[in-house]
Amino acid sequence: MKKIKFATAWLGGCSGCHMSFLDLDEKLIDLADKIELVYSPIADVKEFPADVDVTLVEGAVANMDNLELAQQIRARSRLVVSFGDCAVTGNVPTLRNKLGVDDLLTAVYHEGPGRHPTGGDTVMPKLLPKVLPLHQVIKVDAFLPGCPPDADRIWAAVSALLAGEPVVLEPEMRTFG
Amino acid sequence: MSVVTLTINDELVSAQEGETLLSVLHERGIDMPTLCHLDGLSERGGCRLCMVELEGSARLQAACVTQVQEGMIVHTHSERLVKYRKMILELLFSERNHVCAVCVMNGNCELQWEAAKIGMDHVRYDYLNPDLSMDASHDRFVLDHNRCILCTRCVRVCDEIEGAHVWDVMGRGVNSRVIIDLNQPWGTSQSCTSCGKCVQVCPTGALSAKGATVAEMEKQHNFLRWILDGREKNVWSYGNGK
Amino acid sequence: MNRSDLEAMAQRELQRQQAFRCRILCCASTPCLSSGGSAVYDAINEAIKEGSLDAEVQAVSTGCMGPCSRGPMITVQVNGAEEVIYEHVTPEIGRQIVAQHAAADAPNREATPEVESAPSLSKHVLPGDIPFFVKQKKIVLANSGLIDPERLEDYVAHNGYKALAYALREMTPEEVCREIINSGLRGRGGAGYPTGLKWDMVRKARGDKKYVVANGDEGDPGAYMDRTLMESDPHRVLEGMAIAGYAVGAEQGFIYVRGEYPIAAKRLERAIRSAERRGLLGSRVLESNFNFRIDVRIGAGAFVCGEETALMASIMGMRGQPIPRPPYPAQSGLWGKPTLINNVETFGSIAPIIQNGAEWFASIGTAKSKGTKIFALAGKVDTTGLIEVPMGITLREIVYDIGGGIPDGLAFKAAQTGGPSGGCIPAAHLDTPVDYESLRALGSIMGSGGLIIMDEHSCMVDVAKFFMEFCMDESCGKCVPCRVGTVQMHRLLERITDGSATMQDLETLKELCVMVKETSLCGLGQSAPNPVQSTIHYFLEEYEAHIRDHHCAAGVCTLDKRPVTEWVHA
Amino acid sequence: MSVKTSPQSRARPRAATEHPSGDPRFSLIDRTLKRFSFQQDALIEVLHTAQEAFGFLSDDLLIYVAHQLKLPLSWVYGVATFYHFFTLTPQGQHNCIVCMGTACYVKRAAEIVAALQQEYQITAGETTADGRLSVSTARCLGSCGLAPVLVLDGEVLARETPESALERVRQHLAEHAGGAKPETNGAGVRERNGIESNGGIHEPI
Repeated sequence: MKKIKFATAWLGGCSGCHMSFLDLDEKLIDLADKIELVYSPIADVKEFPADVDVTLVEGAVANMDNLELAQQIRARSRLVVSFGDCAVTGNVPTLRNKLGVDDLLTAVYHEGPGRHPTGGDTVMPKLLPKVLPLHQVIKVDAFLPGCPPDADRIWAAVSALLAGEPVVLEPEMRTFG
Repeated sequence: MSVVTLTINDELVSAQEGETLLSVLHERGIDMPTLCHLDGLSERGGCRLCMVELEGSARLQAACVTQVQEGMIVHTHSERLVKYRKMILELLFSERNHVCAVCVMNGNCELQWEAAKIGMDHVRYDYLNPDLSMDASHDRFVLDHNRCILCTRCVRVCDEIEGAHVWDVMGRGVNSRVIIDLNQPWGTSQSCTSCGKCVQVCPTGALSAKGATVAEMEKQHNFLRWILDGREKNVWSYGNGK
Repeated sequence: MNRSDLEAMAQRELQRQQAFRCRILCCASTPCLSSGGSAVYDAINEAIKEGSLDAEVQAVSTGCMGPCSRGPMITVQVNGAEEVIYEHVTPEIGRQIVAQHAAADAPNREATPEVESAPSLSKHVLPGDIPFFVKQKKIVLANSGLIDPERLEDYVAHNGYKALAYALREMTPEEVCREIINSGLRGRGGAGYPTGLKWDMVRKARGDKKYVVANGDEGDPGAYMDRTLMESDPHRVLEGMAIAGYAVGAEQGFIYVRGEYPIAAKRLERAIRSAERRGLLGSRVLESNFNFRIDVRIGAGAFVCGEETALMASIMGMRGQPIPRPPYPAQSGLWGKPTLINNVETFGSIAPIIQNGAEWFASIGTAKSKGTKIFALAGKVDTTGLIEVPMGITLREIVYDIGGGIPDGLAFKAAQTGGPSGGCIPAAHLDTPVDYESLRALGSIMGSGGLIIMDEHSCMVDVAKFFMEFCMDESCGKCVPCRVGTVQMHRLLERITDGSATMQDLETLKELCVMVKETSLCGLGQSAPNPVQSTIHYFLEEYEAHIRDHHCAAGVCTLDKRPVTEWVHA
Repeated sequence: MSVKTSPQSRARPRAATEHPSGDPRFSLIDRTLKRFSFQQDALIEVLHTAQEAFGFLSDDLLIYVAHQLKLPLSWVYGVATFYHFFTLTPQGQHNCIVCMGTACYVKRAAEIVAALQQEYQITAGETTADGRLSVSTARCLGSCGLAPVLVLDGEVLARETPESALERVRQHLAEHAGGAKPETNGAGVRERNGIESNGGIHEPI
């Protein structure tokens, strides 16, 4: 059987969803039989490959790099899943949304304690005016809420995806937070 | 009291005259999402989640403020109604900063649970991200406007059950806020009796008790029934209910 | 005072007026005052004084004459001659008018004014036979601009309180209701509910007390019919309310006046006091057993208070938030009692119906919309002002005949009726008759009577955004669809006008419109999507041009942003 | 102790018009209270009177009204903030209201607002830092025939352009450079030409 080309990506998030993914424990072994992991923060691939079947995206879209990667993922994946609350709702990263970007940077890097770095403008990816959930930037095919979604939720979603079925979670499995 | 017969989702149902449609739906075990309604408080009809279709009526009606009538034909879960309920929940989530992951009520919140139940798994509207404050000036309670959905259960319980009317709503539209006395810090209120009823009826993390962990944050509504039953039986009056 | 006293008062007043050889009527309505009307009035009075003409010439401050953009307006009545109407009158012109019409020494001098001899004056004459006047039919506004609104006698001299006297003596309450039902009169506040049926409902409702409320909380931007009526002919509204009180069995009335209308409130208060003094209101009205008191309540700036349940909350001193209906006010209104609420224009139509009969009224208008309607004609039209037209007149007649067409040689684009609850009607439908059903079929509503004409310099998306912003600001916040839905719809419209929208946003907007309309608690939310829906319906290509081509044909929108999906390679 | 009241001053008979608070403006409120027999549903009428007398509704005034009508504080505060007419903060010395009714809007009143905001660095609904000028917008002043309309300290300015409006405001402020407030009937509410200065003020979201 041809293996499903599977990818996971990490935008503006804390990696907690990926940690939770690893909590799949022994199911990871089953999974390894069915999928080929073509791109992931836990696999050292530099460029997002073409012709991916399923991509789980963790994290919100917070800067231009996130935005570019999100668009690349969309263009190169058949199915895109918002993986965890940051991708689904924006979650904690959006707490900065009530402040303007300039005020935020000034407060953190110029008025905050410690050294005040310079030159960040050219090195760091440009922040978006507001942190956005993934589906406001690209079309998303399924949503997997949770902060992080626990292993059971992830398994319920992933097994549906691998079986080619729509992701329909039980109410208990689709709460935010 | 006379009995009326109505049809709910193609099933004949009898009910007491004067009952609200919502209470009949609840008695029948039909799951009807609600946020502003709470048994024991006056009805408000503001959250619009319990909207139902009545045959012969062009408008949708909120079940909580609709009295049952003989021959009424009711549909509670048409495709359109479920879609509207989802949209209303999306609007509520977009309105303020409902970040469940960092909320004291995570896991016990009625808003969170209604969304999960109906399958509202993402919000298609812009999050408004308003800049809202918290008030932790009271010894025992905290008010967090970020989580408030303006259901006014706190206003009603304080007015109708506690009789203090500490709470009310200021402003209008999306700028409405629940307030204490003259929009002052809770800790400085002279009318608040610190009874905590408002905290118990709050469906979200807008009102919470200090010093409790997230797991302990489950709220108790049963006191309302207890007080109202007691009132009805005059248990607190001299010479009665000895 | 009884019926014959009333007749005597009318005769005395008529004689008094006829004693003057010349009466100069000066409009003292807000628009004319705003363009300097009070200085004109003062100048005319001064000129009369200087010429010692007090016995022959009378200056009267009246209500609105109609063509507000041409104000200050003056009408001159010379005994036995045709009226002459003057526009754009300045104090200097006012003095000339006095000189022209009155200072002539011979009382039986040729009556026609010699306009040719005073070229500077002739420029200010507005012929009385222009379509602006001819095409109108004044029933409710019959006295407006003719009588001094601050004098009860002047109203009585123009058949005032006759209808009340007749109803009290000759008709039972049931007959009054029947008469109103037969007249076909429908609510002038916008929704068009049959007035007589409402009255009959309140009449039949059980209650130890009942109330009558006149809704003068005219909130639509661009509408000032109700204000003009209250300012120009307050007694007509009071008389209508008293007849209603008699018909439904109420002894107390409230008239809720928008806070922005201090002159209207003042004139109403004064009118109530003088009517009470003469026994036309208060206890034992016209020596009958009917008691009726009216109190004025001043609004405090909330559009939602035009909604009847919110208005009642406001009268009871609360936040003006609506409550779900049923129960309707007719069953349970003010303080839980049966309450009749009608718009002031509706009350203004009552006395003529009682006086001339239901058949007469029903002979005016169309099959389902009877009588006349007052519109505040404004926007890009040559003559703006207040007009009263028979139902069924076409929009084209209003815009091109009465309004004199679009200025600067531009093309008509749309007519907006019904304010933030209405819609935009495009040129293709200019020949639609104006009545409740036709306007509704076009996706707009009759509304309270705002009629704004737009030319090609108006962007329809921007217009929709303007009204949505209004609704968003005025939403009371009680129900979620209106409170948050209006904000989200406004955001989407903002995105379309700043260039950052996608076609998906347009779909989201359409879907929201339907939901907010169907789930909102009161009329404000239920009708807030109307301007968006009607502009999408008639001007979809404008929306699409904004989104796809970043092009605003009217040149109004900035369109300087791009959707987030286009940022990466921009 | 200097704050102690002397017996003499306490014994002095109070003039009939004098209010116990020492501020005669409270008598105006009391008169309205009495007219409505202290009924709670007169709240809005009483707040109207209070604002006319004092120019704005301070916390102290709201407390006074609440106590007199035996209403909860939050109720009174809720009502006072619901209606656009009531203001809880002092207004500027001069007041400029731009009508944003549909007719004025169609004739580009928004550009006038933008020009004023740019010139005085405030948004509509605010008062300049020096307290000289409040700029606000109104729903509709009902002078649609004269659109676009603005009201500067009670004076109606008709058919203005952004440039001409700015010029009129600048000139007006310069003429009253001494800081004297133009005459008003009661603080805050001007009734000249029939347009009330606080008419339909709204604050942008």
